[in-house]
Amino acid sequence: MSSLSVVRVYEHEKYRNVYIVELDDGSSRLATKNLVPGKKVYGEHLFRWENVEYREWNTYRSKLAAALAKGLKELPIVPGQRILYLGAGSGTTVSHISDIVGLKGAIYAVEFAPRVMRELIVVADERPNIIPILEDARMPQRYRMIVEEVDGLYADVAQPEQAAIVADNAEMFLKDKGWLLLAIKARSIDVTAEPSEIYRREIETLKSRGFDIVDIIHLEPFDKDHAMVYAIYNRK
Amino acid sequence: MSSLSVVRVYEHEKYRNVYIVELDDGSSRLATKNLVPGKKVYGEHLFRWENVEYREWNTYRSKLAAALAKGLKELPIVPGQRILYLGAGSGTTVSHISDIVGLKGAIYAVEFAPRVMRELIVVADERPNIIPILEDARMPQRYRMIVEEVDGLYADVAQPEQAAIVADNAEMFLKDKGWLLLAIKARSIDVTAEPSEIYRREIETLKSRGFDIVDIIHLEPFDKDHAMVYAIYNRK
Amino acid sequence: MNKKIFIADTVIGAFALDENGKIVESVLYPKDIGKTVEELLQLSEGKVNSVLNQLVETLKSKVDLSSTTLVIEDSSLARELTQRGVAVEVAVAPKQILEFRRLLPKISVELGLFKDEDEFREYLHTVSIELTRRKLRRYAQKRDLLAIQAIRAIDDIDKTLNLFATRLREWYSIHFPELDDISKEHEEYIKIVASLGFRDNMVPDSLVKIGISEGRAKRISEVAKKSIGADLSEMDMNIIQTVANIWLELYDLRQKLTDYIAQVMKEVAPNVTALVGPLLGARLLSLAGSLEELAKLPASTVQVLGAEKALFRALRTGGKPPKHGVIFQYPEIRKAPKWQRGKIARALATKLSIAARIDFFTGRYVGDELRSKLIERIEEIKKLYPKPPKRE
Amino acid sequence: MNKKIFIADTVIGAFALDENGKIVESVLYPKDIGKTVEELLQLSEGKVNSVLNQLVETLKSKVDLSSTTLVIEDSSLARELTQRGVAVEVAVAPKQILEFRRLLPKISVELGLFKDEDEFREYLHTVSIELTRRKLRRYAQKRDLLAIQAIRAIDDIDKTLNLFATRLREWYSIHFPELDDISKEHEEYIKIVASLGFRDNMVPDSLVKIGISEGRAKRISEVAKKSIGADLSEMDMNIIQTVANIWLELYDLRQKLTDYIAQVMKEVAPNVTALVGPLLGARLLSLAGSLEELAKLPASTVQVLGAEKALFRALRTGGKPPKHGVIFQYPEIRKAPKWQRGKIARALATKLSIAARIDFFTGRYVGDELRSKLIERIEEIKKLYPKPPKRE
Repeated sequence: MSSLSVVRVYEHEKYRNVYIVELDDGSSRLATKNLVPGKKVYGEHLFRWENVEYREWNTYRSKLAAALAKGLKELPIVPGQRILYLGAGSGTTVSHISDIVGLKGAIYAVEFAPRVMRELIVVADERPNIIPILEDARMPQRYRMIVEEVDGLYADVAQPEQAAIVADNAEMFLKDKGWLLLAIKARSIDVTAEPSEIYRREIETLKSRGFDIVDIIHLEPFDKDHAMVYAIYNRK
Repeated sequence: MSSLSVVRVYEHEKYRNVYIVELDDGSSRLATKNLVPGKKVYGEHLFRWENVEYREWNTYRSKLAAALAKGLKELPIVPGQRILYLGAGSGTTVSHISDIVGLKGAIYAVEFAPRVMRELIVVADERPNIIPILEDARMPQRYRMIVEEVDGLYADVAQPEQAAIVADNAEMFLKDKGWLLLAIKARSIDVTAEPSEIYRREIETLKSRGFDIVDIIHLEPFDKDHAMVYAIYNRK
Repeated sequence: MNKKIFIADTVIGAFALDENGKIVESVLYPKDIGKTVEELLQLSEGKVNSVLNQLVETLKSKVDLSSTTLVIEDSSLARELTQRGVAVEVAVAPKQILEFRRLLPKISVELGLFKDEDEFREYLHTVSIELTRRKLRRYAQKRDLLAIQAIRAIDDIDKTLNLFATRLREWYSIHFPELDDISKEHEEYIKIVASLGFRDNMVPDSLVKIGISEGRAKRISEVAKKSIGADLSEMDMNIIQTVANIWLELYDLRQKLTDYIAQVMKEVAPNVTALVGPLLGARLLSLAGSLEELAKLPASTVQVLGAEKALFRALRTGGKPPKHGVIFQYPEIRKAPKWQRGKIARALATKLSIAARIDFFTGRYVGDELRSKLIERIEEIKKLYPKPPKRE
Repeated sequence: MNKKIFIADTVIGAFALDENGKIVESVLYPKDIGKTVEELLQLSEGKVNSVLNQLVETLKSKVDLSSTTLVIEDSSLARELTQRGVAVEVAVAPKQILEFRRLLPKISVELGLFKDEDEFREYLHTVSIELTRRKLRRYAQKRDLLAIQAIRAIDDIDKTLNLFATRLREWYSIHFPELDDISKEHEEYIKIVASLGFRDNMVPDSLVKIGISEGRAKRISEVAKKSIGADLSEMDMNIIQTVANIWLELYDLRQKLTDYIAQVMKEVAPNVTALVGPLLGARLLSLAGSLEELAKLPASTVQVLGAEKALFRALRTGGKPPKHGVIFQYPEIRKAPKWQRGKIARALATKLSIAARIDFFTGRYVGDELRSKLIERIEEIKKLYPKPPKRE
């Protein structure tokens, strides 16, 4: 019923190109500058401030937003980067990364479910920096013709062998010292509790395949099942 | 889009028959038990908890809710009371008082604008404890046939001589030691600043006509223009 | 020094009190809401009503009014009574009246008018609402026309609900053709689609949550598992669900319009509404064009409103004229045996004609009387014509 | 020891690299999106496509393949090439290919294919979207039927928008009759009612805020001040505004359906869509019943789809058969002089028939060619028949 009124908008102190929208009900929201003004992607709020349109970045809908809200050490995504995104879904997080990297950047968005890809393609149609790829992330050779060398790898694949999948993709496409953001399953209600066995094994796989772990952030209360792993890749 | 999920509901520590609804987004709302389950009055949220339905009491829409949120010294309204309500509007606050006083109570709801009364009558139709009166609060003799002696007087009349109007009505209908809640214009952005001349004069009028002021609460940020005066009446 | 008598006007009648607050005389209103409202309306306009008049007359005959002053709270009343040669004084809330006001609920029970104070307040509530409606009528500019537009909007919405429901059934059947047969009622069908979407979501629990009975929920979920329908994408389902949601909104709007019409009709045509309900009442207004037009129609025309086609056909061909138009929706006509219908229709039309006139010219509420007279007449018809007429 | 040659498959072609990563041979894809997509589709299915085949043949003629091993990243391709007697080794991301992948945007510019890297990525974006659509077709169960339902829903909505707009104009005119004349366009009229409500709110500023030009805003506000309409209550206005808001929602839904149809049609019938756009394309599907039915219709029937009534009338009466059905909506027919219309309609129908067949049987995109051929033919018709035929 009531519409939200913006009090002010300013850039996040720690995460450049991410904005904070303060509302008149006293709350504030994360947001990115909308690359395609007037268009929503997943029903998020749009805010205008000083002639710029911002899109609410919903911390309950996007794990990356949740990781930022929980204080991830840094946001490695910057304008102009090329990024390989595994498990792009219908484009919620992809669209915000698209806002951040801007028109000089590119996101290679891999998604295997046709049901979901049909929505992602609508987003990609409007955003020239999203390159949709309907393939299985477990077989990166199938999209070798499309993806170039990338600066970063974002993965949210909900597969049992996610660390191996990520490493295989990194080997083919990720540059040396490139970054990885991996949303990893870590079902543990108690934040302080020890992570599960599987989770630990996945982290080990990452390390053994060249990743230096920089930070791990649990995403509750926004997402109770996942943690976000931030790592840097070292080519042998 | 997202629907609000109730975490728990409990009675307000200070204000009996007012409830606090805790939601899963971490926020909480004031509420009253809905006298007419399933029916909304002004687009407010309805919440179910342990088989009881509660109606959100919106602090931005109801000055009384705002006064409670701002910590009014006490809530003099209790079940079974008879109340005279001047300036009933379309029934937002009236409906919550109706929830509180219950079926043994009665609210004599005076409103002079036909445009607005047409909405109030719909609310009164569903709530047997609301007695609608289409009259001018400046002429209490016009509704002397309807109103009985009341335990309390609530006024939100936005008239220049509101204190006098309130006193005239009290003289005819309010019992000795009965309470007054008066929403009074006090446009002063700075909470600590001195109230305006008019506002001071109104308070003086109240005192000279038998009211002991118990508490005055400014309603910002919920309402920037008003304060709530809580007083007790002494018949000469 | 003069004696004083205090006049307390209340919802149950006018009371004369002595200086100790004791009742010396009283005249009660009849326990008839319509009449009481008329009386109170006069008081609230500052006019002496018949009950107050009667009280004053009675006092005249019993008390020496030349040595007595009447104390009254309203200055207009005081002026009117003064003009009649009665000594009157205006006072705000003298303690005698104040005390009486405090005790009124109790007194009304003691007088045997109500069984308890709750019943008193219930009565007060009803009277106040009717009184307020009567006052609102003064501001009722063209509100009959608003009721007419609203009832026509309902017809528009009904057409649309049907059109969209048919479309949704065809559309969603691409995914789950079997549901069309299992769920015959539009509202249920569309609620299922809008809230669950893909047939994979149709587990018994979720179906029960949206109000399907357990047995049917089980059945739907089993059929869903074996469906021969095609798989859809999220975006295909989204657009179908968007249409389904707008259908539900329209359905909701239909209910809002119905409630709205009820409110408006009670104000602009309370007597017509008392006879046939707000919706049929509004349809009659709609067919006549306005309350004024309806009030001016002869009962015979009211009887066939909405059957114009049949009427003109009859006039042209010399056939039998129709016995009833839209008033056929009145349950007592619809349920009656054929040979009684024309007679009941005539009786109803006659009462409707009277009701419309009172609604238009005065707005006084006599609906209860009209209704009970109509019911009487219908019973009579049923008794007089229990069997079909013999054919000759 | 054997020499190694590394095969890099890219979006611009297949490259053979020596051990230093230098290009020794290459075959480029034509800069035609439809064809490139077909080639890439084969690669992504693990099949050797014509360009890769050509590269291998060229290598055979230039290099001694018996002492050379081809290094390739995809094992299916490796298997196929091995069967042809070529020595192949599978390797994941050898540094030569890795480096080539890194430099590809730059190389593609150096080769003169694009003016800068931005243009390269733009091309990549378009190719990827088309490639993805082609892949999605494999999962496209009955999506032609979904497009058909969506276009029919648009027709249903258009009917409803009209019905409700007429109702709202009548209704709101009770309050502000003058607006009906000033604001002729439904969308504007209803936006004014929905967002401003009472005519007292129609001050120029508020009107400008919702997109009315300043001049008209002033005019509306002046007329509002002098309106002869009746005063309404909040509740009267609320219900009118609720209906107005649902109208705006329906209007919005219409746009969503249009966007949806565009997406679906690009996937299920890209060639038909290239010729006549998604909406007219979907109407043709709707009239035929499905893509399959449309593909099976002779061009002469496609030409008169949607003019069945006129056709049957002609057959019955021996009159002139219709020259065009729904394809009359195609701008080039609508805008052409009468005597050219039949001929253009025939040309379009012929191309549509071909397009529908390719869409149904292969899904290959040849839309650009079809369209340019059609435009050529239309120009020809315009030149050949510049004047109306003489009557004899």
